[in-house]
Amino acid sequence: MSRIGVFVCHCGRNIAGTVDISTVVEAAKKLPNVVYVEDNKYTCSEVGQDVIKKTIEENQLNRVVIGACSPRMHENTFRKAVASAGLNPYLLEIANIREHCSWVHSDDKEKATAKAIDLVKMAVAKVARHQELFPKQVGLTKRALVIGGGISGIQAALDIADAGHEVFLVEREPTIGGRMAQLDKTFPTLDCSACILTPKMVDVAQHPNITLLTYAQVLKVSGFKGNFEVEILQKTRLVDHDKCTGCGSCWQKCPQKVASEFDFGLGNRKTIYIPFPQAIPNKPVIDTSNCRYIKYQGWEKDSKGKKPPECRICEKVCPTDAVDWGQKDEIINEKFGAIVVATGFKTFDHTTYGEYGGGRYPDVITGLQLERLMSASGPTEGEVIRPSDGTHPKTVVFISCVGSRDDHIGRSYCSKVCCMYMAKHTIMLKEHDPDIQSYVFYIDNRTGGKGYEEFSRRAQEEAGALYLRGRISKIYRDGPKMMVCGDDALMGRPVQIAADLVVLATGMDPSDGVVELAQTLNISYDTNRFLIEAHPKLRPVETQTSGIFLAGVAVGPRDIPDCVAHGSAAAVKVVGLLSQDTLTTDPMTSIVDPAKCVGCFMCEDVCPFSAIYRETTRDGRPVAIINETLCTGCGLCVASCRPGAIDLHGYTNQQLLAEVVSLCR
Amino acid sequence: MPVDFQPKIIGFLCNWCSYAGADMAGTSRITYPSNIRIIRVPCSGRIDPLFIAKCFTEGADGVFIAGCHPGDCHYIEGNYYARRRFALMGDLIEYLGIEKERYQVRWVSASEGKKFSQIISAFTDKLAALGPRIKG
Amino acid sequence: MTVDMITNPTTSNQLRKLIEARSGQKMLACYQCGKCTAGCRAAYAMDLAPRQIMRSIQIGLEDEVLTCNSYWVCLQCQVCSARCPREIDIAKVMESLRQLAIAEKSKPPEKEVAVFNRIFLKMIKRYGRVYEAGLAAFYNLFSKHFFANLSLVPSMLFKRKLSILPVKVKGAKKIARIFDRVKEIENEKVSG
Amino acid sequence: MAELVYSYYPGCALHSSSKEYDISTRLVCEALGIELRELEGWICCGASSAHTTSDLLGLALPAQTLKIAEESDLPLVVPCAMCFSRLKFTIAGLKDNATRNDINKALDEELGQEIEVESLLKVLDGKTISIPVTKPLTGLKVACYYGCLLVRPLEVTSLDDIENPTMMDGLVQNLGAESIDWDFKTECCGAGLPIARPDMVLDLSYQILSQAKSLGADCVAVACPMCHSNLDMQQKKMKSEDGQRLNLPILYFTQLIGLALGLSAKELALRKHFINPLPMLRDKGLA
Repeated sequence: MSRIGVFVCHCGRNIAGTVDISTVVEAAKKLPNVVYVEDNKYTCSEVGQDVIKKTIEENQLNRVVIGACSPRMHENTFRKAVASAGLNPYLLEIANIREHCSWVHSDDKEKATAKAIDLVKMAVAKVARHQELFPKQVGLTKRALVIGGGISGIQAALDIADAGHEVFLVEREPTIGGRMAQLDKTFPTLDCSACILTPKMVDVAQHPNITLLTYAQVLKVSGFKGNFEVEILQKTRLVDHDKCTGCGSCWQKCPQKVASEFDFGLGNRKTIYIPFPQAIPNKPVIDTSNCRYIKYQGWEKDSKGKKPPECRICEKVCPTDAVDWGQKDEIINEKFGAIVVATGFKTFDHTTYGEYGGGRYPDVITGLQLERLMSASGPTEGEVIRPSDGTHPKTVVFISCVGSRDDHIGRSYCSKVCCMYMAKHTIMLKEHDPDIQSYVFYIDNRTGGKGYEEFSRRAQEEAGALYLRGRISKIYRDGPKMMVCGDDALMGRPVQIAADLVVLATGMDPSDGVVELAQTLNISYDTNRFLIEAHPKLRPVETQTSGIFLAGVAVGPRDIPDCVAHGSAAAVKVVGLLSQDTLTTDPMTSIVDPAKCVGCFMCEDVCPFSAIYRETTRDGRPVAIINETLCTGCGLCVASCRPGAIDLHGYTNQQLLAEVVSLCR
Repeated sequence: MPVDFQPKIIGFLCNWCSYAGADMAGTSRITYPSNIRIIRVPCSGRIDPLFIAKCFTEGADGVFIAGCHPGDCHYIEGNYYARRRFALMGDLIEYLGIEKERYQVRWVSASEGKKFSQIISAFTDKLAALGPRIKG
Repeated sequence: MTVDMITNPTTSNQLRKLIEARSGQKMLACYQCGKCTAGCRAAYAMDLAPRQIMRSIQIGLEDEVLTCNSYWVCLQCQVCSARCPREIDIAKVMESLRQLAIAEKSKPPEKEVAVFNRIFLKMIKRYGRVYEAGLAAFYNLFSKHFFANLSLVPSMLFKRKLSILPVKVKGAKKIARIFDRVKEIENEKVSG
Repeated sequence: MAELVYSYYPGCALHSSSKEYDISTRLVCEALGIELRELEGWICCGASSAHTTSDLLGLALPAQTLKIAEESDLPLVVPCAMCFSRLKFTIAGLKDNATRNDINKALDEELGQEIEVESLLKVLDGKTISIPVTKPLTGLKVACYYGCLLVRPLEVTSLDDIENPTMMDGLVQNLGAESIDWDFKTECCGAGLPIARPDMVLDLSYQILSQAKSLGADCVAVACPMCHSNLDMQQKKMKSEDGQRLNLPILYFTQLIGLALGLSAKELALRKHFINPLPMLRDKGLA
């Protein structure tokens, strides 16, 4: 016989402001099997939890219903509270009367109250059919996978490795370093980006606990928290990195130049190359789509056009015979206990903005391109010149929010770092050439952060940057000048500036391929393709999939200090997980009643996790059996089972139908 | 038909995307009609077609089902099975003499609180216009 | 100058709600970035540039909005709407303001434009098509600029670019009826 | 027999101030085997005067012409950018039930939603039909000017890129001419304000023309009678600060096609322009 206790939470005014709690309490008292009803100001508080514990003991409750916030919020909290009273923690059901009721029906208190009563009624009907469930213990692989070798991934990898766990760091590009490696200086201290980043990159390469896989990609992920099985593609470099010493003879002698991705096309690289001088690993890859010898080989097959030269100069000059034309893509299979996703961002593609030339004007560049021009190791060795004619610009206009805060191009979010990097650029330009006058068109100058507002003042007061409030509507060419048309919104007058160089403060877009990766990992992403945290405030580096963590801009725009903090936070979560010797599994798994199973094995076909296997009963019938460790509790098998032999703990057919029936009767 | 007819709607929402999307409508305080009562399931693939039939025989005026967008399923492919199953279910429902419009399957992600509220508002309006399923 | 909004939110919201109902655009979506003004070819000739129009509606500056020339010199070129980062159809707001001013029979600051429009429409109503020589002549008569802007007419006649006599379209009666029906339908809507 | 048959809606301007657009359109279409059947009883689209006075009036007037077009059972081709824009706005309006009801009420007719309206530029852009060029416009530098109404709003006209359209550029290149890369293709010339605010039209048109001129354009190609009258008829009133006149001929794109097809300047009514293009064309050996 169930003895159900119902606790209705006010959540301050969050629920009680809309739902008439006393009416709900009175209605709950009349429900079948309910022996005790109470309302609390904050059920999740220590006091609230104590009340639950005490009440269970005093009233011999054996089932608990809590009408409160979403179970996605506090289900675990309340399970612990129930368990502390000696009750099985799975004998609990939560009625979501906040997110699904008071917060969305604040316009009609009467109907909201009626709905809250229904939701409690459904939970009472369901909980009466709950059974005790018992988690199991399984072992785990004490090794972490970090995806993405930018500053966030580097920080996470180093922190996990320093804590004594093995880490694989997988990076898609030929080098780690990410976007930070492309910066010249960093705000608000103007530290040289390379000077603070490259030591960390070297640490990664030399750390005994870190295995670095560059030019590699995660292909498949299966398994679960503690025991993920991951397939990684190591793309061929055509260079044997065990033999290569990184002497550089090959890329000095390679005759084929292509536009450098690292310099955004402002300079060239060779087809056997390292992206930049401080790259880690400091060993080259061959770009197969541009290499002359590869083209030479391909030519013989389809025989189009003039036969290219055989070349093979890199091979000839290599002192260690490291060039390996026969090297193939390789698949690496590894097991990991935890995964950190730190896939970062790319800059917004501004060709969408036809009014800014749509990429047709060479002297309209992005902030990151300006970084490359200012960098001493960049394509111009630190000389700021106009890409069109190589002259030194004197009037430079910055345009903020290009690809940010613009619903028209599908990006309503603020990219958070642009205001600050524009301020940095104006200060750096002044250092490069005191004759440069910068104009900054901003919409709101957002400088929240330690020392940030002071830095922005410095741009205006010391570097003399003139800030104008207004979004630019058009840039047109007038001879060598770029005519920038804006609205000085503070004066209320249209304004035009004849600029030598225009810098677009392009915002942050998630990296290409992040959606595919998220689907591989079974984690969520938002409409902007940023990955979704388990909770935006309280669980900022976790995902809804246990064992997978997030770090850096992959989650949403943030600057370097925040990325580093985020990377460390993810590392702490990973270390916490890997420091356990066993893991507790979720007992809400499927179960087969062998007596009813007819051995059709439809369930085996539909199970995405291969958690169902065949066994022969003593009377010789083949039946399906669930591997509880592999089962994730999706319930696909249950719905596919014609004879009704399978059920899902926690979401049984009986429980769900009880909800329906209780609601309708 | 009563002047102020309030349709009874039962919703089955997958825990990972759509239930979270409905939570998002809540945290964003986007109001929508209160008629829907939500039942949480782990995955849209958990929903047995019989549940839907049961809802209608028990007197529901509408049934709403939502899961993750194709490709986004927390359980890799549960929503694909659901999609196939519910496409067939639509025909069956008509066969049972229930208007097809009383049954809706949509994809709602965890970030689509606004979309969720819009879908529910439109569905509620539609059911209100259809009137009670069991007349008289 | 007192801004009503501070003392009386009801009246300051009235103008905004009126424009929102007419244009279907959300005034509060505007975050005043000024891209509309920056790209507006007519902004220099406006009393209040497009961004200022939006702001004035937001804070309820009724008199300023209703007496300005902005929506009379608006070219309806749609650049503001095409580029607005908040996806507000600002040209539609301008159009709505002009319709409102015509419906309210307020005296427009750019009476030339208003006179031109009125004659243009009268001509369609009567003939079904526009005959430009008549339009120019009538316009000058009504706007009391007797000789202004007529300098082109002789050379246009010489190049046979203007018809001196109007051509009445078959079924011109039907057109007059469309005008009347439109007025009827709109009046029905206003009266409820 | 003509392969392609269209209903033809010239609009008021092509019957008066822009006769040469009408003349060249008819000639070029005939030469290309396109039959144009002028709609009987078409009326004025109401231009901006109608829609800025009343939403419904601005939709009902073009709807009357659409009704006639619907009965013709042929796709409708429209040379004038203003008429094209108003017809497209009306078609967009017909997709909304409440608006369609109002339009039908105003007309006392039932309008369908599937009326095909195409701009003349799209029909002649060289992709629908091929243009057998006999006299290539070699050496001619053309600034293609699209104006506002053909391209904006994109959702309504869905013709070409709104900031840097290329449809006309592709066409004149096909004719053997060179199209210049410039930044005022879709900036407004002053539209319907030449009588009421001639000062503004002069300012705006001058800016457009001077960029075309500074980039070495020999002429400007247009597809809109309003743009043409602003840029051509008003041009003699425009002077640079040092008193220089622009003297930049403004041609309809149909006239350029006509020249490339070997039609004569007289046939194409080139003399009707205020800025006489003949001396420039003779210089280049094109007329």
